Amino acid sequence: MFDGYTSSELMSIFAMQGFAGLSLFSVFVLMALGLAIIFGQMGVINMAHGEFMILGAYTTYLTSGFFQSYLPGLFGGYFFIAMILAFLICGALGALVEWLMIRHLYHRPLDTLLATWGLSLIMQQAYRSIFGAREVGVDLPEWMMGAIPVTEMVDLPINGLFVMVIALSVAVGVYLLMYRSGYGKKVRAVVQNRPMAEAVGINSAGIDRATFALGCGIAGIAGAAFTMIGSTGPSSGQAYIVDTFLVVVFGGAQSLIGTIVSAFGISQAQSTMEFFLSGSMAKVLTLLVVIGILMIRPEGLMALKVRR
Amino acid sequence: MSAAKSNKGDFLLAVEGLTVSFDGFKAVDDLSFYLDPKEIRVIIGPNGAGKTTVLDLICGKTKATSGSIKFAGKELTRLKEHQIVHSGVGRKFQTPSVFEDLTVFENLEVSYPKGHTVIGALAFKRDAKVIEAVEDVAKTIFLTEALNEPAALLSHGQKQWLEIGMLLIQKPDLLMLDEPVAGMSVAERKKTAELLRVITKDHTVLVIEHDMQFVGDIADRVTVMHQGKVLSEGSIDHVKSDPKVIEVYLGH
Amino acid sequence: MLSIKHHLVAYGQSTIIQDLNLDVQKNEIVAVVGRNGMGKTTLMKSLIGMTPTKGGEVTLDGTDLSSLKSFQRVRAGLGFVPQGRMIFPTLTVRENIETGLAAVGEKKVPEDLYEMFPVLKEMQNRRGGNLSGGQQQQLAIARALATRPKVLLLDEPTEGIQPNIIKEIAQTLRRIRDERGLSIVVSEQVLSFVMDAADRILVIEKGAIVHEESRAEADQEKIASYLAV
Amino acid sequence: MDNTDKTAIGRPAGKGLGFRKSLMTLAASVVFAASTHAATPSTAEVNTTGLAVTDDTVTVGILHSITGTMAISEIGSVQAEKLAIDQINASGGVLGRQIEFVQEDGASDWPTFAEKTRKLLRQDNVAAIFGAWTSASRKAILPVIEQFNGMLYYPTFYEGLEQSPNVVYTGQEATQQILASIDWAVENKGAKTFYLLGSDYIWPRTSNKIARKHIDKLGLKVVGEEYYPLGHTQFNSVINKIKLRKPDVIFASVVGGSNVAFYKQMKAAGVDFTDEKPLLLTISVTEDEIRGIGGENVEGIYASMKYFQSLDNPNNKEFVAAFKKAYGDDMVIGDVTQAAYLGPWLWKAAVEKAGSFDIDKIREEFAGIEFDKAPEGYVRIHENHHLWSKTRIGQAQLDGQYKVVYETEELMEPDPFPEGYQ
Amino acid sequence: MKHSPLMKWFASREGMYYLALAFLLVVLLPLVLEPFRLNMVGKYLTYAFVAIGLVMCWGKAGILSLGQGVFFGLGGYCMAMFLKLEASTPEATAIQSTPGIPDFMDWNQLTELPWFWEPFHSFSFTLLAVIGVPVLLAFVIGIAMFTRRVGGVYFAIITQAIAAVLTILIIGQQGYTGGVNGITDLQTLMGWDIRTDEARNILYFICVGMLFLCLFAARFVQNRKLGRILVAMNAQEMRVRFSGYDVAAFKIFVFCLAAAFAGIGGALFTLLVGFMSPSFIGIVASIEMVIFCALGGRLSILGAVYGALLVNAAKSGFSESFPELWPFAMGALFIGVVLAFPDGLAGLYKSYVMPLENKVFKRNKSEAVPAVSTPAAGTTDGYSPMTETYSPEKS
Repeated sequence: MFDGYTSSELMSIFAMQGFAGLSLFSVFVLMALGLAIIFGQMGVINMAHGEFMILGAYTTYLTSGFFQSYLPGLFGGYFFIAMILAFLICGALGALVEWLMIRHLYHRPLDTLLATWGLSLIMQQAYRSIFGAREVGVDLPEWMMGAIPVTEMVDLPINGLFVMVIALSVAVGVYLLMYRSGYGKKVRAVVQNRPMAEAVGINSAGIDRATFALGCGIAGIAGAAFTMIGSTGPSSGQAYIVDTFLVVVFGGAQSLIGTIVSAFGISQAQSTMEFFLSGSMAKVLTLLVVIGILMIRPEGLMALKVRR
Repeated sequence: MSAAKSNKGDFLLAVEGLTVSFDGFKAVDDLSFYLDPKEIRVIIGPNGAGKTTVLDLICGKTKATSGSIKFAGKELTRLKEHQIVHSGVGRKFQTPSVFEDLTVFENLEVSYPKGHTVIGALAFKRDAKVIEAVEDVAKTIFLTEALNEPAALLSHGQKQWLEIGMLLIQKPDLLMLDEPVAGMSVAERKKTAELLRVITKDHTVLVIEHDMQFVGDIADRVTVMHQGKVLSEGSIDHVKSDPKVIEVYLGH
Repeated sequence: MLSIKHHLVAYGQSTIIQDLNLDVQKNEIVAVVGRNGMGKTTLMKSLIGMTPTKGGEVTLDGTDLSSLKSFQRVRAGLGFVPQGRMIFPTLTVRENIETGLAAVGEKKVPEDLYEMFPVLKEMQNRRGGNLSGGQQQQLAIARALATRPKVLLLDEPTEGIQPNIIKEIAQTLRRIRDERGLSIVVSEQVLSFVMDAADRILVIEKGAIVHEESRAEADQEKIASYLAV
Repeated sequence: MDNTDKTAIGRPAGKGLGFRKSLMTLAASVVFAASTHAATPSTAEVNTTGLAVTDDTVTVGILHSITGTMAISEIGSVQAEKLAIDQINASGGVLGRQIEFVQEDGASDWPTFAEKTRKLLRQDNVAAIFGAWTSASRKAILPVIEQFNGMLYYPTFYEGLEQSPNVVYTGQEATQQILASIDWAVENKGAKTFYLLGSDYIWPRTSNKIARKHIDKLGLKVVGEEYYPLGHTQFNSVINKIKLRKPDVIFASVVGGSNVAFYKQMKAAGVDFTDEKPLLLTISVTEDEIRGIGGENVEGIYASMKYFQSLDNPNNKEFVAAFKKAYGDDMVIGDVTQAAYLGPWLWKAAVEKAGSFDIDKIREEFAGIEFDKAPEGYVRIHENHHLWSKTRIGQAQLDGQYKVVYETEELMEPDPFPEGYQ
Repeated sequence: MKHSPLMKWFASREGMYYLALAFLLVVLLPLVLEPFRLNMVGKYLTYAFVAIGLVMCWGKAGILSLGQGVFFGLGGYCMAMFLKLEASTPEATAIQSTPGIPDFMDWNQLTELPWFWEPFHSFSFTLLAVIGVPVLLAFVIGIAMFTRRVGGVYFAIITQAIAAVLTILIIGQQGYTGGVNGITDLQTLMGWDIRTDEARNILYFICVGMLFLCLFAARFVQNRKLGRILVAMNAQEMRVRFSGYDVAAFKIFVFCLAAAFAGIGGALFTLLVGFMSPSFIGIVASIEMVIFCALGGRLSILGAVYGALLVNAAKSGFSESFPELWPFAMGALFIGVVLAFPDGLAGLYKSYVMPLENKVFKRNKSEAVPAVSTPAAGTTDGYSPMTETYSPEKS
C-alpha cells in the first residue's frame, strides 16, 4: 500500500492524517459539548440539536451578508460577531423552547426525544420557508482561506486550525463555567439532588432554563464554526445527530471529560480507518465498534461509579 | 478452603469474608456470619453501617468484590438475581415495592412460583391451586378483603404486608426483610409482629430493624454492624450490654 | 415567627397531615417528636415546599409562604436541614456551603460559619461524600445557615449519628439559636436529644399534634410512651 | 370520486411556494389567455385513450419533491417545467390546446412518487408526467408508469442501464458525460493518473465504473477509488490520500451537502484548483450546487455537462432571460434545470408530429424528434429514448458560473447499456 | 339462551371495538375508497404492524426502540428478494451480461447470485425469513443489550445507531442489495401479477387479515400473565427480578415479538407498494413509526392501528393540499401528543367517549374499566388487563 513513497512522504502523510483526526476531533467536541450539557446534566434528549447548530450557521450567513453590504471594511472580523450572535440567538431560542416545552417533560426523558424531534421538523421547514430549500453559501473572510505550509508536503488548513481553536476555547469555557463558577455549582447541585438544591435556595427551574439555553447556544457556536467546513441547508443538521449522541453516550453521559475522551477516541478511530478502508466502510466499522463497546460497557467510558 | 469450613456445620447461610467496595469505599468489609436453619436473625447498626448492602449482596442486587455466600451449600455470588430467588431466597425492600397497577390478587399471582419463564408465563393458567395459594397467603397477610383492589389503593402498611406476602407465596427457605415495620401505625406494628411470628415458624428470617423493642421481641440472635463489619453478635441482652455497641449505636 | 394554620398534606386519597396548627416564637426551639410514619418528615418537607400542600396557611414573619416554591421560601428566610443530610456528595465542602450562599447573593463563606464548625474549614476541599456522618450533619447545618434563615428546620438530625455526637449536635443547635437569634423547628424521635435541645415539645401522631408541653415541665415517660410501639 | 378538488388542477403556481410574484401573474395571464382555436383537431381524434384532454385544454403532471431533502435539487426542475409550459401556452399550446398542470409533491419519499404517479395516471389521466430527480424515485415510478402506459420525461443526468418505452430521458446518461471528459483531460491536459471519488450510491459507482474501464482502455492508471456515505461531511482523510497518490485528475461525483464540505475542505487543505495540480473534473457540480459551495471554493474546477448557463447562443440567451424574468435575477440555471425545460417542448414536438395525445402514437414518433430551440443548442431523441447531445467542459469561475472551454464537435450518441463498460 | 364464549366476547365492550375496526377496514373503506386510495390505506396499515409491536415493547414494557425500521425493512427486503428473483428469470433478463440474476447485480458486475440470495428462491423459506430474520437480529441485539441491562435512553440511541449502520451498509453494498434505489420493479408473486387493482385489493384484505392476527397475538400476550409481568417490569423492574423472573428474557421476548410484527408489516409493504428501499430503515422512518404508536396511545394496541392510519392519512392529505405546511403539522403533532395527550387517541377516547359509553353499557359493569382514579393503570384499551376476573365466591 505504501510502495513507491519515500519515508519522508510517509511521515508527512501520517502527520497530515494525525491532523485530520484532530480536526475531526474538534468537530465532534463542538457538536457534542452542547448536547453533553443538555443530555448529560439534564437528561433531556434534544433531537433538535442539529437544527440549533444550523440556526447558528444561518446566523453566520446573515451576518456575513450584512457585513458585505454595510460594513465591507470590517468583513475580516465578521466571523467573531457572527459566533457571538449565533450563541445569543440559539441560546434565546433554547430558553424559549425550554419554557414552552421541555420544562413540562423533565421526568419523561423518552418523551423529550419525541417532542424535540417534532421541534426539529418544524425548525427544518421554517428554514426551508425562510432561506429556501437550497443550501446557502457562506462567504468567509480572506484570511480564513487556504493553509499554512509547514513542510513541502504538510499544509495545515487555516479553517481547520480555527475550528480547533474554537473547540478548545468552548471546551475550556464550559469547564470553567461548570467547575469554577457559581452557576456551575448550582447546576451540579441541581443535577445531584434537585429538591435539595431548591431547599438551599437555588431556583432550579431557572438553572434548567439557563442550562438548556447554554447547550443550545454552544450548538449555535458549533454551527457558526461549521460554515467553514460543511454545508448550510435546512436539513444539514440531521446529518450530525446520530454521531453526536453516540459521542455523548459513549463518553458516559454525565461526564464532560468523558465526552471529550470519547470524541477523541471515535475521531481517531474513524480517521485511521478511513485511511485504510473506504469512507463508507470506515464509518460503518466505527459505529459498530462504538455500539459493541457500549454493549459491553453500557455506562460509557467515564461513568461515575457511586454507591447506590 | 472456605468451602471446607462452611461444610463443617450445616448452616443454611454462610457468609464469609464478604467485601464490596465502591470506588475504594468499603461498604462491607470482610464480613462473616452464619445462619442456622429456622433461625431469626436481626441485623442492627447505625445508618451507613452496611446493613442494606449485606442484603443486596446476598440477593444478588450488588455483586461482591470478594468473599463467598453459601446458601444451602450453593454458592450465590455467581448467580443472577432470579436464580438466587429460585434457590430459595426472598427479599423485601425497605420502601414497599409492589405493582401498583395490578390488584392484590394479581400481585400475589405474579409472585406465585410457577410460569417464571417466558413460555411458562404465556401458558400460565389460573387454576384452583393458584387461587388456593393466593387466598392462603392473603389470609396470612390480612388482605383477604382487598384481593380485588389495585395495590395502589392500599395503605402503606398494607403494601408492606403485600410485599411480604409476595415473598411468602414463593415458599422461600430464607426471608430477608429490610425494616418491615418502618412507617407503620401501632396497630399495624402489632399485626406485623404477629405476622412475623407466623412466618418464623417455618422460615429462616434475616431482618434489618432499628426498633430495639421490636428486635427484642422477635430475634433469636442479633448481629450489630458498624462500618461494614460485625461489631458484636449474640443474644439481644448480650449485645445490649456490649460496651462497643453502646458506644456507637445505643448510647448511654 | 413561623405560624402554621390548618396545615393539610395528602397524597392521592391518603391524608398525611391533618389540620395541623403550630406557632413558633422568635428564638424558640420547638421539637416535633413521633415515630416513623407519623408525618414528621412530611411536615418538614411540606414546610420547605418540597411536598405540595393541600390546604392551610404558612406565614413567616408576616410573609405568606403558602404559594411560594422551595427556593423562594429559602429566600424568605426558611433554612432546611433534611433527613439523611442530603449534602451534594461530589461537591467539595466549600462548594456545598457556597450553594447556600448563592441564595442570598454572597460569594465568600463567612468566617463565623467556619468558627462554629472548625472541622469544615479543615476539610473545605474534601468532597462532601467523603465526610463522616457527623461531619456531614454539620455541613448540612452550615449550608442551611449560609442562607441566613430566620427559622431553621431540621428533620431528624440525629438519625444514624453516634450517641456521643448527638449530644454535640444538641449543644450546637442551642448555640446557633443563642448566637444568631433564630428559631428552630426540629423533628426527632430520640428523646434524650429532644430533652437536651428543645424549649417546647410537640408529639405528632397520624399527622396531628396530640400532645404538647414545654421542656421544663415535660413528662418524659409520657412522651416516651408515644415513641414506643 | 371527489378527490380531484383536493388537488386543484392548474392551481396558481405561486401558492405558498415562495415563487416570485412575476410568475404568478405570468401563469395567470397565460391561463386566461384566449387560445387559438384556428386549426384545432377534434378531441375524439387526438385522444382515444381517455386522457385529460378537452377541446381547449390538456392536462399534464409535474411530480417533484418540493419538501424533504431532495427539494433543494428538484425545485429548479419544477421552475423550468412550468416556464416551458407557460411559453408553450403563450405560443398557442399543443394541438391548439392550453396546457394545464397538476403538481404533486414526491416529498423526497420514493413510495410517494409511485403513489402520486398512480394518482396522476389513474385519477387525473394526465397526458404526460414531467418529474423525478433521483434514480430511486424514477425506479419507484417505473413499474407504475409502465403498467398504466404513461409517459415520464426525466431530466437528470444519470447512470444509464435503463431504457423504458415509457420514459424519455432528457438528461445525459453516464457515458455521454464521462467518455468525452476523460478524453479531453487526456488529450488537452496530459492526464495520466486518476483518482475516482464519489458519494456512495448507484450513480457515482456506475459512473466511476465506466470511467475506470475507459481509463484502462486508454492504458492509463486509476490510483484510487473511494466512496463516502451520503451526507458525509469530513473529507480530510481522502484529501490526504489524494495528496499521497498525487493523481493528475480527481474525478468527482460527490453529491448534496457533502459537496459543500468536500470543496471547502479541499480549498482549506491548500489545494488551489486554478493550478490544476491536480485537476478536478466533476460530473455533479452544476451552477446550482456552486451557490451552496461558494464560488471561491470551486474556482478552477472543471465540470463535464451538456449545459452551462453561460453558453453563448441565442436560444440560451433567450432562455436565461425568460427564466430570470420569471423567477428573479438571482436565479442560476444548472444542467438538470435546462434538461427539465426540454421535457414539455419535446413532448409538444412529439404530440404534434403524431397528431395525437395518445401515448402509443407518440411513442412511435420519438426517434428523430429534434428541438432546435434548446438552450443547449440542439437536441435529438435517439430511438433508445435518450437524447443526442454535445458534451461540454466548463471551468468554474469565481462568480459561480462556468466558462466553457471545450465542447464535442459532434452530438454524443446516448448509450445506456454501453458494451464493454459494464 | 346459551352463547358460545366467542359470541360473548363479540358482544362485550372489547369485542365491539374489534368489530368496529373490522367493519371500518373490511366493509367501510373498501366501499368508499377507490382502489388507488384503498391501496394507500393498505400501505398505512403495514405501519400499524410496527406500531402494535411498539405498544407491546415501548408502551407495556418501557423499551423504546428507535430502530423498528430495521425490522420493518428486513422483513420487506426478504419479501422483495423473493419477488425480485421471481422477476429475474433468464428470459426476462436476457439483455444482461449474466441473465437470470437481478438487474442491479448485473450492473455491478456480479456474475452469479450471492449465496444468501439462493434460499429466497423458495417461497416457504421467504415466509419464514420475513419473521425469522428480524427476530434473529432482535434476539442478538436483545441478548447483548438486556443482559447487560442497557435500557431507556441508551437503548433508544443505540437502536438508532443500528438503523444508521444498516442504512449505510445497504446503500454501500449495492451489488448485493440494490443500494439506495432499493429492490424495485417487482411484478408477480408465484406467477400472480401483484400490480393489478384486483391483486392490490386482495393484498389489502390479506393485510387486514394479518393485522387482525397480529392484534389477537398482541392481545393474547397482553392478557396472559406475561402481559402483566411486562407492565410490572416497566414500573418495578427490581421487584420483578426479585420475584424470580429473568427480566432480560422477558425483554428479549417482547422485543423479538415487536420485531416479528414489524417484519410482517415490512413484507406486506413490499407486496402492496411493489418495492423496498433503504429509506424505510433509516432513522427518520423509525422515529415516525414511534409517533404512530404515541398518537394512538402507547398503551393501546387498537390505538396503534388508528394512530398509523390517521398520521399517514393526514400526511397524504396535507401534503397534497399544503405541501410546505405538512412538516409544521407533523412537528406540531409530535409536540402536541407528547405535551397534551401523552396517552394519545386511546387516552382521549377513554376520558371523553367512554363515560358516554358507560351509560349505554351499564349492564356490562363487571368488565368496566379500572377506576378512573388510577390513571397509571396498565391499560387504556378500555378493558381490564384481566380476562379472568377473580371472584372470591368461588372458594
